[in-house]
Amino acid sequence: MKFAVVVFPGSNCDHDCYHVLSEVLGVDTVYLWHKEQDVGEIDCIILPGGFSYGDYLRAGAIARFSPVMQAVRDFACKGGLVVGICNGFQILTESGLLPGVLLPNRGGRFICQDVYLRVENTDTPFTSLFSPGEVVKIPIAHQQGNYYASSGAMEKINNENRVLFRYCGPEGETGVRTNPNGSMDDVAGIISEKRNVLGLMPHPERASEGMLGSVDGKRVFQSVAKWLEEQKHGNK
Amino acid sequence: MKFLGHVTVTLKRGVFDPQGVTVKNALHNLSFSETEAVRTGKYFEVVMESANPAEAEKRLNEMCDRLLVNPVIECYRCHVEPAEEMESAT
Amino acid sequence: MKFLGHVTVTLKRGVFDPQGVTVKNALHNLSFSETEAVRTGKYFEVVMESANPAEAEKRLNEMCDRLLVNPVIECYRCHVEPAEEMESAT
Amino acid sequence: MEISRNEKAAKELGLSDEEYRKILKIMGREPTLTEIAMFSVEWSEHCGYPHSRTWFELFPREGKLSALVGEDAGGIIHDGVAVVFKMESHNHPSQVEPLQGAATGIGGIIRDIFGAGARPIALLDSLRFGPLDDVHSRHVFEGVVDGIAFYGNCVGVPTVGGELYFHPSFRGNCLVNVMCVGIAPRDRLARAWAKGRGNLIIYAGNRTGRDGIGGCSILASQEFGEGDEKRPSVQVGDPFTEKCLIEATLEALDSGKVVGIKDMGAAGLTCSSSEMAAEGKSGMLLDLDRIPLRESGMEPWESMMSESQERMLLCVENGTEAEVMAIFHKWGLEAVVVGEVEDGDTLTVSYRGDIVAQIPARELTSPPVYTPPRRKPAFLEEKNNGSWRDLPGSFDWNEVILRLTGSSNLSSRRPVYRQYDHMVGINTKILPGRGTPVLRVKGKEWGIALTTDCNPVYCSLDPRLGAAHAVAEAARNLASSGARPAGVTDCLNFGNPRKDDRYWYFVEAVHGLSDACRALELPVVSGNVSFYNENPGGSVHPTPTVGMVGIIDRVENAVAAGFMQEDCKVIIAGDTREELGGSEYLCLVHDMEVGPPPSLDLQREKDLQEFLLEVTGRGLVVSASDLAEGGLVMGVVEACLCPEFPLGAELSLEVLGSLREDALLFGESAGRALLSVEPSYVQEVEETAQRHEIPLYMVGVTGGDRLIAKRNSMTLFDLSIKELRIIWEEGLFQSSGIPGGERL
Ligand SMILES: Nc1ncnc2c1ncn2[C@@H]1O[C@H](COP(=O)(O)OP(=O)(O)O)[C@@H](O)[C@H]1O
Ligand SMILES: [Mg+2]
Repeated sequence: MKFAVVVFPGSNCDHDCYHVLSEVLGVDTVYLWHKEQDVGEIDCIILPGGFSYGDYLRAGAIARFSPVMQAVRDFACKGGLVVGICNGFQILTESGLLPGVLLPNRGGRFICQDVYLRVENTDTPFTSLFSPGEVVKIPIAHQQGNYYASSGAMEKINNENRVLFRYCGPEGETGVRTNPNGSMDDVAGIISEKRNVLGLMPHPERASEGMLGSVDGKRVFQSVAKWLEEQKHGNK
Repeated sequence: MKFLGHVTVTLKRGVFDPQGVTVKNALHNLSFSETEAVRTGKYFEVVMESANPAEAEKRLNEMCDRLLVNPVIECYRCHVEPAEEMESAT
Repeated sequence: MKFLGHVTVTLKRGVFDPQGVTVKNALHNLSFSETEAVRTGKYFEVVMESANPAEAEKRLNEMCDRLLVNPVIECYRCHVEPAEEMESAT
Repeated sequence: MEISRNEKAAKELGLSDEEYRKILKIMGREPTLTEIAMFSVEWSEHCGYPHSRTWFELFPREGKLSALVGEDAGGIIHDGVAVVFKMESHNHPSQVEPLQGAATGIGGIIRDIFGAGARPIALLDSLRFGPLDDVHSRHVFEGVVDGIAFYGNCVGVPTVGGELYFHPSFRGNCLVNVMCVGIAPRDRLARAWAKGRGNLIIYAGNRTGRDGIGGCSILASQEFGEGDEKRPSVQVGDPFTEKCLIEATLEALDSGKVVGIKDMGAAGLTCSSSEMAAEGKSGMLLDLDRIPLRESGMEPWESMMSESQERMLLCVENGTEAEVMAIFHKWGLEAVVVGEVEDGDTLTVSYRGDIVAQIPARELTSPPVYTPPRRKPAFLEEKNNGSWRDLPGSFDWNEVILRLTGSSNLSSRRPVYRQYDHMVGINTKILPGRGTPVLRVKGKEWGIALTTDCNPVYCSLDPRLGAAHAVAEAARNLASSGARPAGVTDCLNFGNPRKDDRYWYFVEAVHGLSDACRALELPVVSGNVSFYNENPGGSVHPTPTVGMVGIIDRVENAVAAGFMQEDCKVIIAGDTREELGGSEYLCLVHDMEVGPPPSLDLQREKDLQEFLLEVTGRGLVVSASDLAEGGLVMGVVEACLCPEFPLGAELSLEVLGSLREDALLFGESAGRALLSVEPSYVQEVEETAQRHEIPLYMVGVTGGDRLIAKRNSMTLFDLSIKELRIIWEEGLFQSSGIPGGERL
């Protein structure tokens, strides 16, 4: 089992994801430079947070043209697992691998804080170690996390049960008061139609070590590892 | 009367525009190699109530000077037009 | 020939514009109470080499479609003009 | 004609007649315009510290841990790791253009750290503005916070702490002091020198434009008569390039091919080239035709003075330049060879085949030293005569406490720090708002605690004592978290040094800093001076900001400030004296800024620190924090309002002695800490205190949803935690006009 963390110029959570995967989970992990055209033998690709190309035009707008993104697209087409975190989520929507777009936060400002998330669907490679409806605590840190999709697209996403995480309060309640950024339908993370591409604004890698306050995020990576393990055995 | 003001804000000449440089480089990578330079700016549309066009234009200029534009590094141009069918979007 | 392209990018109607709301509130605080709505957008100037105006315009549109504009939420208008004396400010 | 024009140019660039004569003597000839420009920037207060340098000799440079006092940034060494840190000001640029001014301040201090070979792991921002009811001060405040968020968040260095303080003396002249901390294996540190004849000089990063070229209208207008628009001297930050520059620089240093490196900060190319040459005892040849320029037609003096951001100058072994440049290219950055190291000690600058400057590097980097007259302001005696004792000592404390809790200086700083990414890097163990920020170091058991401190009101009343307080409070902050204070950086913000009272303040403050650091065995490893902080009403309050780094042996034992646990004993360590001078209470409630500031016994501070280190290290306390602005009451209020778990407390304060009520509640006596301790550990804590000769006062118990204080069974105040919390969280929102709706 092998994970790859993509490095775009301006990525700044690449080291953090790498650390959690290789040191905390202890899985084989490599960096994937944005110029690579071939992802090689990889089982899961992480697009980390940060400010690729400074987010200078729109978050993720320039990174999506990196050579590696064509490879990521091919990988995803073949069913490979892709996780876009924060800026990675923005890149995935810009590249069309996930629907919608991430607008500036409702308040217009950057927000860094812990948020509560309700796990909406555990029948995916990314959430199998959560229980349905469970409330978890994972931090966000973004200026553009206000998810928006056309009403048709949002309806489809909801109908297909593709929202994995919603912002909520400590008891799982949702609404304006518990939505930090104005995100449509309290969306914090969604998956693709084929259920192998996850985009989420919260940073699971920041909630993967007890020393830093929460280990809820670690289960996202652990779910992926478990799923990959099962795939391998299933294929035997 | 209702007016629609358009404001285009650009960086003064000589002020460094990192976004412009980054966008230019991205265009080159996408093989728009004919691009020699890109400068970025901001744009505002302001729906406002005013007695007449002259008044609207005067107020719009004041808005620019006081808030929309940072005179230390930016300059702007603006104009107003009657806005009949603008829906108040916000 | 050298051309100067102007691109104005605005949010599609119906897309929430938090910055516009913030600016509107700030204008109200500064007693520009006549302001009914503000919409924010982006502006680009592109200096480019092209054979003729039609070609320049075509290429500029391509730049918008491929990079400068996100069609999910944004729309744009653009035009080109001959640019004699633009200095290449990279 | 030529002669007078050069002299005139020198004058306009801020060189005195005397300095010009000195330059003539050094050069043995008429200097060229480029040379004049170079002397003017290198001998400016900014770069050469002519009014302050000599006083730095007072600072202790040694401490308990081995100290590095380097060229741009110093540090301490612990367990084979160099912790490099420095603080710098960007006051004037931030006042003129708050967002970009603050942003480029962040960029500059980060470059100092990675230029030393260390990976930046944390930022702190110590900010001071005019009162928020002043529209312009508010604009500056919001712009500065935006700028720090814009730059710091993008480069991926967490902003984990800082200070924020409003006072009328900063109206029209804000203070923006930023500190950066980095770590590196000790043998990976880089030197800021150029050495080895034939080695090459590489320029990397952003292009050179006319940014920051101020004050040279005479050169500009006479050379070009361009006329139309005044050239903008505002620098614009480019955090994306900086981020790439961090990675490329650290990778280049890892290659082992880099001899020396320095960032181009204030005074740009002039400063980096001359100081690298002087430090390496070498000569250097710079070819300006090879410098990547952003604008056409730049004159040599412009290239030499430009303060364009995100640029580095490297010296690499001849023959390895392609390899080193390839690293920068890989990160999308320009990198070109612009010169080479020569024998001798001359910095030679060529342009279009001509030599436009040829200066002995050592002379250029040894500006004159000035110690102008100084005078203690006469009014100070009267201000410090304790006139607050005439005030009535007792009020409706509920109302007073709510006012203080919601005030712009004492309310929650969350509206600010939550705009900063304070978690990136996944090292932040104690987050802002929970106590002194603490970072882990991956792969180590130990961690790093960080703080900045200064009380400008104390310093204006008594600069020597005020500066010492800044050191003591910072050390107390660190020790409360469980960290042993290990090293100091400073940023000395004062008015015009040529005015005798301002200069007196400065010299007194340096003495206060040095004395306190020496007493606490702390080395001053780096620092920065910002003079000429004046506004139309006079000088800003003297503000010698102290940045301090501490080492915590077991980072998992780090202690936060919030009570967090019910039924714990609330204990105050250290004596509460009848001291109200200089307090936030007097300023806010009585609009009185009078002294004397609290007394300070540095031996006592040391004892308290040892006590705190022992009880935190042995895991005997649930929470610990020092008592400072707002005194006992604000210390307790903050401990009650921990964001994760707000909790009440019931206090009986008669044990603290028979002081005036106001002094009891809001006095800011030094040498105190607030602890909460599980009942079963109280005895051990007491024994420990006895050994360190620290008096302990059991003042109450945690629990419930109210904060209640009594004295001899008479209720002093009784407040609901919920109400306190709302007022505390909303304070800055309300006074700053930061849009709501995202408050949560
Ligand atoms: N300008 C700022 N930027 C970031 N964090 C800040 C800033 N000002 C204050 N803080 C944080 O807010 C909290 C409370 O600040 P303060 O009361 O000044 O701290 P202290 O009690 O350590 O002196 C601390 O965690 C501090 O680091
Ligand atoms: Mg403090």
